[in-house]
Amino acid sequence: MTLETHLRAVREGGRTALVPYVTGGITESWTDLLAAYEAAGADAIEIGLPFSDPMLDGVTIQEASDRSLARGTTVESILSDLAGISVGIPLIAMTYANLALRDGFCARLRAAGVVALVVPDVPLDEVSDLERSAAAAGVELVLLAAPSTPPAKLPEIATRSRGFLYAISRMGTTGEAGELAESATVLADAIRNATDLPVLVGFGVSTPAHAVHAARHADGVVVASTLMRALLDGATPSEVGARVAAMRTALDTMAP
Amino acid sequence: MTLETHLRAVREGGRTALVPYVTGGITESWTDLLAAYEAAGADAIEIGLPFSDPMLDGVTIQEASDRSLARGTTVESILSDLAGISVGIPLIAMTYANLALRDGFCARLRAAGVVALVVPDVPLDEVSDLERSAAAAGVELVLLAAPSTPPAKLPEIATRSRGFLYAISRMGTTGEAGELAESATVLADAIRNATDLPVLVGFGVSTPAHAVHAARHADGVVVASTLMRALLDGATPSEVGARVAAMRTALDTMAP
Amino acid sequence: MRDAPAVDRIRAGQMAEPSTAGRFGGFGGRFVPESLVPACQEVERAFREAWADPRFRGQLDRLLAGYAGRPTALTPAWRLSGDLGITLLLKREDLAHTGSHKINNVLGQALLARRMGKTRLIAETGAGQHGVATATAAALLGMRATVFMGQRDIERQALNVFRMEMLGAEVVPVTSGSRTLKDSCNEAMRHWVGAVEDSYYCIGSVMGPHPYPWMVREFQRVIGDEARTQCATELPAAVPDYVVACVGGGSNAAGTFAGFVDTSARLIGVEAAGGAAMTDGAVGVLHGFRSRVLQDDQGQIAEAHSVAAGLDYPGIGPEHAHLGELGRATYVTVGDDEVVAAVHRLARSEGILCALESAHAVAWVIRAAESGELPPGATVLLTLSGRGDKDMSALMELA
Amino acid sequence: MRDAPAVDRIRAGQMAEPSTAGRFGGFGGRFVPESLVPACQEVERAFREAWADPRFRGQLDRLLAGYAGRPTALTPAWRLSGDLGITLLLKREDLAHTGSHKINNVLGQALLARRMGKTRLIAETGAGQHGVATATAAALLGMRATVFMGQRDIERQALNVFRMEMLGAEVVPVTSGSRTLKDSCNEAMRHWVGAVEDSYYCIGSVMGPHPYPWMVREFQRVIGDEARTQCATELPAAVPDYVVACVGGGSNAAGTFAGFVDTSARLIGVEAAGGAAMTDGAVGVLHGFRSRVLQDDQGQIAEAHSVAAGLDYPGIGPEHAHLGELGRATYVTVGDDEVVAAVHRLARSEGILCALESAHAVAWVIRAAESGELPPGATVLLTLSGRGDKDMSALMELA
Ligand SMILES: Cc1ncc(COP(=O)(O)O)c(C=O)c1O
Ligand SMILES: Cc1ncc(COP(=O)(O)O)c(C=O)c1O
Repeated sequence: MTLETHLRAVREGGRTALVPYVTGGITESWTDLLAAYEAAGADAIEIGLPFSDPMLDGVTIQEASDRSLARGTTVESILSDLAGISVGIPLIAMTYANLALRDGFCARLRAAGVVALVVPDVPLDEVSDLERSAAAAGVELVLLAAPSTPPAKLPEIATRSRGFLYAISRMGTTGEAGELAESATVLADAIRNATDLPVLVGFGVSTPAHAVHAARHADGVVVASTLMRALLDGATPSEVGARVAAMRTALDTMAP
Repeated sequence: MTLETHLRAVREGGRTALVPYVTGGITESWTDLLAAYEAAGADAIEIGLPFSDPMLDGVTIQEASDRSLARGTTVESILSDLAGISVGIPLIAMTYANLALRDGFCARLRAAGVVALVVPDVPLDEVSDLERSAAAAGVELVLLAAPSTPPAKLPEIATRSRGFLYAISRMGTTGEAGELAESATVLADAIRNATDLPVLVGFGVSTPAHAVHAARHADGVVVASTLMRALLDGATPSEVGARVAAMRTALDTMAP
Repeated sequence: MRDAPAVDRIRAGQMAEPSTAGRFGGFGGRFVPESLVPACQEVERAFREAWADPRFRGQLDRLLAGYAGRPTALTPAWRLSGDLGITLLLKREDLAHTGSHKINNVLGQALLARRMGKTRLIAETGAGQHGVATATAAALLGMRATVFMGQRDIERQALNVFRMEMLGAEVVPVTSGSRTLKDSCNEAMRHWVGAVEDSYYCIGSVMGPHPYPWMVREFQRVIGDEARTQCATELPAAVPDYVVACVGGGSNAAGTFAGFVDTSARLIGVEAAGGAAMTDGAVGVLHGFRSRVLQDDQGQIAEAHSVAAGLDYPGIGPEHAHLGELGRATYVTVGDDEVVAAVHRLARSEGILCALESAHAVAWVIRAAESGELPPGATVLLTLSGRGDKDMSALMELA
Repeated sequence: MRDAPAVDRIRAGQMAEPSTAGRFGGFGGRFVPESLVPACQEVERAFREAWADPRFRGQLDRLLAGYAGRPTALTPAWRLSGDLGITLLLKREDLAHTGSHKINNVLGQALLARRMGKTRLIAETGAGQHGVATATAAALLGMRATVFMGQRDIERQALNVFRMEMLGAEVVPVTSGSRTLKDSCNEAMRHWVGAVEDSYYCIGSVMGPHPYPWMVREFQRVIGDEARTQCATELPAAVPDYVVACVGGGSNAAGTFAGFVDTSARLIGVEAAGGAAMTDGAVGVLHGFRSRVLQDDQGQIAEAHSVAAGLDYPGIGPEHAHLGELGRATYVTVGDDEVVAAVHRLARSEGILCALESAHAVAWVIRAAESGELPPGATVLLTLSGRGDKDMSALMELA
């Protein structure tokens, strides 16, 4: 089953997709988070493969990446950590072009059981090479759209995106936010107008209320910085998992 | 009796004129040096009126000037110090143009009993104004010649110099020296060739031997830095006077 | 150095416009988040229009001449030439306002930004020269300026920080990553994402996403165009045998090369041994473009290390990667010691205190002339990209 | 400011050659020890010959253009002009090689020294700008250089000391007197007495014994001549209403005024309030010339005090004393606070960090425009004598 099929099924089941994030290798026992997320009701998990120069990340994910790299994390080490565990929900890799465009990268992801890939610094116009190698390896390449993306361009992004379409909630980097940006819902609506591919909103989805708000306009949410912040501040995997569970609950009980 | 008549008389008496120097106001009791110099057999005394920017002075006279100025010495204070004493030999003032060209300067000198004036930064070409006011006040304006002065210019310098002609021994500033410069005797000879005005050699006449050497070519010597060095280093007026006396003895007993 | 390429065959069309995708051969492109794609397109559109508009060109030319002091002199380095047995001509970007070639580019971009209706310039800076130039242009045109600068660079270049602040710019310390230039680029880009509405990102070298590498080269080609004309007067053969420039991102080199790419001159780019993206880098993507980049075997970007802060950049402009691949330009490296020696030698022989960056080009010429790699009698045009005032305290510490 | 003098009557013949005795009216002359008279005469003779020799003029012009970066730009200060309701044009000596107008004079004198067969330059320096320029020219022409600098200035201007040393000059600390510029002049003069054979004393302003004030003005008139031509293009009336320059010894002002003395332009020299020889000085003799000099009532030379080290000089060039007496030029003063404020204002409005010395001229224009002393719409040419890099650490301390 592809990620896309999976997310369509989630949507058809009347459920909002919840995709929590973890920076691969951030702690020795980082894979415990995968289990915690799954247990908390996540529908898929995004795993960040840390890059030295994460251009679209705010301070939290930067710090998470730096901490992981300082531990000696490599793409290899993350993928081999995954080999040792089994997760019942799809795994999505997130990383930057300089890592993603290396020879054999997509094939290695697939071999480790990762089914999809998000590369924020490869926009539609630059996507051909990566699209080819992802397709060849059987990895679904998720494209992104931003509030600044002209509506006229959304159909093409949607057509070429695999898995889902990642709606960047705001003109800014990843990072916790006080409110979900107005731009998030505007963009999600526009995307829904252009495609029936599942749409997930990410960037600044920090609280159950944000998630609920986003879910009114999208098929799901990606939650990252708020979880990594908790982890960096010393929360245990189960405490972080509890946050995901809280979101799950909120989403499942939201007013229709 | 003018300074010139006096020095001609010294020469005619077969004697070498010895003119020691003191920076006016260098110590509270600086006028004691005048008595000491007279007692040591000086034929005249040069009194420096300290100037803040003594362009032709080396470190010793600079230090002497600075010390004197720091004590609050002024031209006035020096001249009034002189009013309180009586010296039996001619007094010659030495200072710089910025002081010498002030209104009434020469008249004030004369009133204090100073008969002659040396201003090292007023060369022949600039001398007219000062010449006029010195003449008007009855002060003899002593001109200088240097090793670089073209011989053809010496007659005019000699003609317009009053008192004596000051032969600058070397291309350099005032200051003690190891040897009397070769240029001193060359210049003195050239001046004697051009005039019968008394010729005194100054700058770097530091020892009795220097004085004796200079006296073979000139009518006298001006001795300054070596005496001020001794004074600055703590010598008493009578110790400084003893140095002058030693020069006197050497000059008087010199081989003809 | 390799043999001269078959110049005639490959030089036609060199250093023209990149492809519509912003590629120079396989390099360049626009690897930015989808959020920034429209902003980059807006810049591209505006630049194309402006560059074709004689009024804009006239405005820029007037500022370059009446404000920045162009044309800069071409100075024959007589004494050093004599010592080395060559003819060395120095293109004097050190005489340009603010002290380096950076002002050429910044005036162009600032005018463009104003034309686009932007009221604020964003810039990254390493040594501070591009930051000072940006702050200068902002002051001149009555715009605001925000300059991102690594915390480590802020400490090393306190004077340039103060210059920027005096010019009215806000200097934002960057505390992420290695806290140097590459991190400032990331941070400027991150900031731009949230400020595209009123802010223009003024990039300081032939790097970044399309159209920057092309646009910055066009704004810097005034160096090469002037030098070409000046060489025609100064040299019997009109064109020098060699054209040499230092390469950080590569803007002074690109601007210089652009004036000579269609001639027989050999083009030499000189990188810092500790930041030699051409020699030691691998193909990769950084800061929005594909080029050669210093990186470890995992693809993590490496820090560059050079005595010249302005060359402390792990990448190189995409057009250089292309020129190098074609063999049209050759890229060489010199070490810190040679560079410091070259600053001193140029100072003593010509009375010119050049920037440590520029001294890389000088050091290579000295070495190549002394080793015979530069044949006796060779004529060499060298772009002296900046003056050394900013480096005096660093040189004092080394002395 | 006084009313405009009857310009036509007095301007004819202004700023021509001084009398054979080197007098400008009652000022100037050659008040040096007899020992130095022949050396000064030798300089005068050599200068007269060289200045009449098209080959020498050609050599100098080539260095000024090809090395020092002349002509320097004339920059309309648009934003400040708008704020002040005037038209302000800046003559950009800050863009000249080494960062100030000092290089114009030094190249002239160094060429002259070489022509005279001298192998060594002696110079005094205060802030270090003239010392750096002298060290530069010496390096360029393969001569030795010895620069006298007050111990206190050496401490205040460590960077410029290092620049001179990098250029191969020997910097001699002067520990006499106030250990600042005036004492360095004394010491250089003393040293010259013993070194006239092989050494040339390269004086840094329109001061010293004849022929220096005249010669230095002639070497600096390139500023005024260029500005005159540039104003003819830039201003509808061809000639500005006011011509303004700062005055230390007065060389940049003299060079500027020389280009406009025969016009209707009012000439304004701006002195530091703490070093205002024209306003606060009395006639006297210092460093070989008769002029107005700061001195106490005993005739002892006073120390000048200014935030701008280059204006810390108790005298003023004799020709300025003369122009002031004639009423052809007017001399005004500004205080340190206004000056520092002017540096900041020019930086923020035009993107130009000028030297504290030059900021004196800017400060006066601001004050005079704001007070109405400069009528609305007035056209003003201002010589920006140097760039502010050297002053950054002083400004940082003040900030
Ligand atoms: C004087 C100078 N030269 C060269 C450079 C390197 O830049 P580029 O390679 O873009 O010319 C810099 C960068 O700061 C610089 O300041
Ligand atoms: C930048 C600058 N302007 C002006 C001056 C004052 O000199 P002048 O009055 O001779 O122009 C100096 C002297 O050091 C200077 O450095």
